[in-house]
Amino acid sequence: MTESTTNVGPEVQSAPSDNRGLHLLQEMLRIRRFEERCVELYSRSAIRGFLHLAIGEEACAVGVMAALSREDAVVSTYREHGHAIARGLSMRVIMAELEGKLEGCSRGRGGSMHLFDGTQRFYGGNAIVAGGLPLAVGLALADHLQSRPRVTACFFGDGAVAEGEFHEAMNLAALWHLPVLFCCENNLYAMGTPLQFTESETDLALKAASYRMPSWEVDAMDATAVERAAREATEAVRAGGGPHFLELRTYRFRSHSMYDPDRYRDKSEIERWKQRDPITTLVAQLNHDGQLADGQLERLEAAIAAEVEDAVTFADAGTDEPVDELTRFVTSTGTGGS
Amino acid sequence: MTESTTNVGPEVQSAPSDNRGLHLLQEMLRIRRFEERCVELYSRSAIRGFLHLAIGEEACAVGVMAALSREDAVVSTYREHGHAIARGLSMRVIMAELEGKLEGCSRGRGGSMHLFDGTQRFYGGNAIVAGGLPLAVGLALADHLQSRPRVTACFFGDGAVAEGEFHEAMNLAALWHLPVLFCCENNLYAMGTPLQFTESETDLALKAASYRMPSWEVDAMDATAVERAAREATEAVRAGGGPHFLELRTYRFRSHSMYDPDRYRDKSEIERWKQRDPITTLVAQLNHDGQLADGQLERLEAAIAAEVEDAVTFADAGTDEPVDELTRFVTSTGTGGS
Amino acid sequence: MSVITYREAMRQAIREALLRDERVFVMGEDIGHYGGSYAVTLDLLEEFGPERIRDTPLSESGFVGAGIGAALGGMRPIVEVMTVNFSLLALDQIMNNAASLLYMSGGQLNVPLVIRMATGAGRQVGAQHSHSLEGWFAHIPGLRILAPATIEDARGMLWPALEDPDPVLIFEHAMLYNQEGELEEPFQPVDIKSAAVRRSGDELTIIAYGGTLRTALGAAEELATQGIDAEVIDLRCLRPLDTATLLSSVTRTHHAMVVDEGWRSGSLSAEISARITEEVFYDLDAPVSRVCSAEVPMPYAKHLEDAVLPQVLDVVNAAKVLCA
Amino acid sequence: MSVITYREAMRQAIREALLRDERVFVMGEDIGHYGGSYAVTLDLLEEFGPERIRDTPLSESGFVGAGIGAALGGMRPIVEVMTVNFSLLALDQIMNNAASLLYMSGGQLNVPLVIRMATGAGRQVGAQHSHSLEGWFAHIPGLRILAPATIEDARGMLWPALEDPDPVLIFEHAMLYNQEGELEEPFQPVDIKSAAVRRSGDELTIIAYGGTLRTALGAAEELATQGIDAEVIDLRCLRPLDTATLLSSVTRTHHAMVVDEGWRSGSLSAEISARITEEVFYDLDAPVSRVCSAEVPMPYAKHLEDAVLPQVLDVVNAAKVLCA
Ligand SMILES: Cc1ncc(C[n+]2csc(CCOP(=O)(O)OP(=O)(O)O)c2C)c(N)n1
Ligand SMILES: Cc1ncc(C[n+]2csc(CCOP(=O)(O)OP(=O)(O)O)c2C)c(N)n1
Ligand SMILES: [Mg+2]
Ligand SMILES: [Mg+2]
Repeated sequence: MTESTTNVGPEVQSAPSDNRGLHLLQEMLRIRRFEERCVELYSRSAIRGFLHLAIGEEACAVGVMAALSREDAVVSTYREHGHAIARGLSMRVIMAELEGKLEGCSRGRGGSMHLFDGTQRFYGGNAIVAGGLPLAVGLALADHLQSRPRVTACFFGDGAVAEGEFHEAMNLAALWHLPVLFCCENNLYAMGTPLQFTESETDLALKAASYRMPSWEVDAMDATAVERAAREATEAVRAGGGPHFLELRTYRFRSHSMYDPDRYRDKSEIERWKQRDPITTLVAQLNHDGQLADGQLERLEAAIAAEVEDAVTFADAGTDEPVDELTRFVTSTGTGGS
Repeated sequence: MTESTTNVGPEVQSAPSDNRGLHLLQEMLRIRRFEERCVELYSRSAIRGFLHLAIGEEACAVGVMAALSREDAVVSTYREHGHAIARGLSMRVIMAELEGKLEGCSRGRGGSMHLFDGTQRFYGGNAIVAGGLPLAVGLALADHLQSRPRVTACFFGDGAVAEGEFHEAMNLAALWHLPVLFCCENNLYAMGTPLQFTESETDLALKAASYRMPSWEVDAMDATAVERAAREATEAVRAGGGPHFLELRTYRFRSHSMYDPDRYRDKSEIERWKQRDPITTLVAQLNHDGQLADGQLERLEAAIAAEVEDAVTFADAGTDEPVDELTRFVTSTGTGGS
Repeated sequence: MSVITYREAMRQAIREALLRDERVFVMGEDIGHYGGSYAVTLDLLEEFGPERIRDTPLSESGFVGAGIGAALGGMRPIVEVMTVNFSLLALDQIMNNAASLLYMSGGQLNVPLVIRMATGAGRQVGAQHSHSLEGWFAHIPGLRILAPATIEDARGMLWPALEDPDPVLIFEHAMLYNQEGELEEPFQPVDIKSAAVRRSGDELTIIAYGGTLRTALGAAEELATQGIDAEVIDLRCLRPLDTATLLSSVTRTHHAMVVDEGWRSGSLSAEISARITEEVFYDLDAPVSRVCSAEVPMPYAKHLEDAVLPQVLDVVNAAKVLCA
Repeated sequence: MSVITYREAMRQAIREALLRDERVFVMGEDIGHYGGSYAVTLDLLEEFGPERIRDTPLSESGFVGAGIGAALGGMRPIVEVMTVNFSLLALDQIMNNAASLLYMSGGQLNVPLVIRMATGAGRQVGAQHSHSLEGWFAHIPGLRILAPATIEDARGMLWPALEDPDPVLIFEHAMLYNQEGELEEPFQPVDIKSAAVRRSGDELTIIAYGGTLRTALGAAEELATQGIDAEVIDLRCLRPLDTATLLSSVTRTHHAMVVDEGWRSGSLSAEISARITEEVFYDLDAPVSRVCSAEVPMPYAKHLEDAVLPQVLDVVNAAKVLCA
């Protein structure tokens, strides 16, 4: 890596440890503003390929990440900008990745669906639905075999639950009592297919329990609720309680990907869920509790706007990987080999 | 097919319809004696490849088959001699198949693991664990789409439950409310691996229920209990009740296959289960109920011995498929094409 | 004559099949409520209802296997696997059941199943979503593998595929869906057995299929301006291969080249090269040339993706070397 | 010098690895309590315990993926997929994760994983249990594919495979497990990069690997009695291919033949034929010849299985035609 992947953009104030709410808010806003900017960049073709946004679902990412330590691992999906940001990858390297630049966290080879950061134990970025679950089991197995008190958090959608790999991974984790935190982001749709057309049992927490795994459903439009549940679960996992499953009930406000004309949902349904926007909800909570000082939100927004802007500048100024490096890293020895 | 696949061997008395117990006994004995003969033939290399016996598990096959009609379909595994016999394939064509003869039910191309009979809707003979379950779902889907009141019975072992295909098939069948009868022959081992090392939830009926599918456990060392449960389930399925799941609790008295040295089980465990041999159990029941006339069992055994003998004679007299037909049936047009 | 897109041609073909044969139904992820991930099945749910336009869960092995079972049960399923990238999850069903059942059952159980999938790269969707594996599937006995490269084939291959008593896989290159072209009316069915000469020429035979046909034709145009007269053959059916058409061209041109989007080693181009060489070695003025994808997982960045894929210029340059 | 079986050689290699490196563990179906379906892991459970000799449920995709994850997590897993026939269920993990992660992550995440499986036919186990797909796997960039054909390679390939920072697949032909041979003591590690000349000869290069090496050597003996002096090359590593060793032989013998248990079309033999022809076309006296399996799902009956598989006589006959 030519560029450190940790945050090197303009300082966003780090929330005082006694104000978790503010931290959650800040992280959600960082994700939201970052992704809003992605939409613009997509329109002007600076970002290409598939782009899946988590706008509306930010509480899942920030709530779970807040509960993890630096040694824990994260496995994610193609809808992972939020997970990456909340995990600590800098907006710079993510944006550079989305723009296909060498300075990106995957050298511009991964794009939106394949963000990676080995040093932060962020294992992608998996675009095969449910394909990440067995990896998470394996990461946890490695920790178990090496007696390291680490947790592997594994994100996936409601749609993944129908895949055979979900079943195999859930069973392996439970059977071997491995330290995995399964985080199912149930946004009610797999692309355009609603949950009731994909699962005979739509109560996913109940389904997960059939593997003899403690499983809880969480209102994931409430970041503090997610954080609370994730902390409790993570502690239980770390203490040797075996895998846990969180059904994070959430909703995406935008279409599945930039290609999706979103024909399959009622506008009114989307509007209803927007009433429960996790960001406005948390702002209201913090205001209610008197935890947001006058003008603090505006200052936060301004700092984040600058951070996003810096990331775009960084990405725009990035370089293309030289074509003569095309076969580098097919294998570790550098060249391809065929 | 050059040879009708229905029974053309020496007459085995067809049980009076008012004596189901006798019918079950007869069918179990036919399977037992047939397979015992297979062991001999294997020792003298007349049968080769993998040979998986269901000795001890006969009640599953005969109990379920007794509940099916001719229009229903059966999907099975590599441990399927019993299913094939109970379904109505003649011992002749099965034995010829095991000996690799053209007169076999799969022209000698399938062998022990791939018995087929299209006319009797016996769809094999699948040697990939859990590979038959999606087929069963599809057969049932075809019936559903054509509004035919048929049932598809699908056999598989406890080991199959860990496979992703099990999960996908169970969910599809339940989601689409298809007429499948899932028959899980839980003999407590997948090859040498006991159930508690393969499933986090070892109560398989409970596990099946998590798909919102009615599921019952059955003492499958008792053929009448299997038949009773299978009849009830089949009727429910046929009446539009959606898929049902039977956990048939059984045990194999012999090793997994002829290659298996059976190192992983206590002899005492095997002996304990042999006390519950489904054949001796049923004989005792029938005797107790006065349903076995004097000498009737001996006559039955004699007739079956003759039937088995006839099957071996038939198979031994069978012919080899000409080598110049090697590429026939790669496609329906006759030749391979590459 | 009407001008339609490749997407619309596929859609018309599916619609026609649904109208023509009650046993036909379509099954796959997001083909109904979403309208098809490439909009090929758009509005068919409204016209034919959810029984015949059946949205499936994400269970590739399960619903491909269910397609096989439904075919055994007398239906004529069209199973859409959204893209070839997800077909790996269903490969066991395809190889061990769909392709094997007829043979294994001694000729009793044929599987009249059509599986459609999008294939190929070019949209910057990265390593896990850019596979080009149709040539790799062509290794499997018992399958027919089709690669419609033209509007006519997109429109015309499906019906004969459904009439085939055995499993047929149709690979639609994702970059072709927006391609427009003319279609005769009324439409005549096409054959699904032969390769087609898409451009005649005397000096060089360029063999392509699916997504690479346009590349090959583009190169042939360019080569013509440089004094090399290339014949372009569209394989159309990747298994079984129509070797005769290839040989009759090569024995005339004495130079052969294959343009294949698959990774070079072990791609279909290797089989074609080997086969041509075996059959007409002494007619060849030079070894069969191959222009394939670089052997790397597909990178996201545009300039790298372009560098991986066979481009017109790559074909032109290789052709000049070949014919030099 | 000791005489041991191929099975025992593999077993010794696994045991050595377990003793040598704490990060090594073995995982797969029936490797523990059962003792290994081919008894390769016999008694290792007793010696190393259930954490390092880990019986898995029947979940090929799950535990192969878990192997990848464990490798990412710092372990050196040896995953046994009982036979290649079941590896189709894990193909997505192998292609889209094991083989792609390093590249896709821009060089960050290498996957030091070894996957072992039995392969090949010859035991009358029918269509679903007789696949020979190692050449097909060799299409996938990012993998190293090994095919030990000798006792020495069975003993010596595992350790360097575990030292490889990237995924290595080892295919052990099921018919070789009982083969006996001599082994030097103390045992020296082998290289896992080069092909090996197993018999020198001047007139013909026969290229084989894994299960077909014996066939090729048998044919070479027979050919010698008929006055044809054949060189026999054992590929050893199917990806990346050691093309140089092949070419240096063929430029001397001017005749090349590949003996491959895979289905002919699209088999590794096609790639080797194409590659040799591309590189040394003008040195060839005749087109590269291929002796492969017949393109049918494997039948059970012995005489049919024999007819499918490449036999010594097939090689001899093809060699005589080739060198005529
Ligand atoms: C195995 C596989 N099948 C299909 C797809 C195409 N696809 C991408 S995302 C998606 C929907 C996934 O839904 P869900 O798991 O609920 O996640 P969400 O997108 O809602 O976050 C589908 C069908 C894929 N990427 N992988
Ligand atoms: C997908 C797959 N993996 C592994 C095997 C090898 N194998 C054959 S039978 C078997 C055990 C199956 O156990 P179970 O499902 O309980 O059936 P049983 O043999 O006990 O009747 C295994 C591992 C296989 N045939 N298919
Ligand atoms: Mg979803
Ligand atoms: Mg069992």
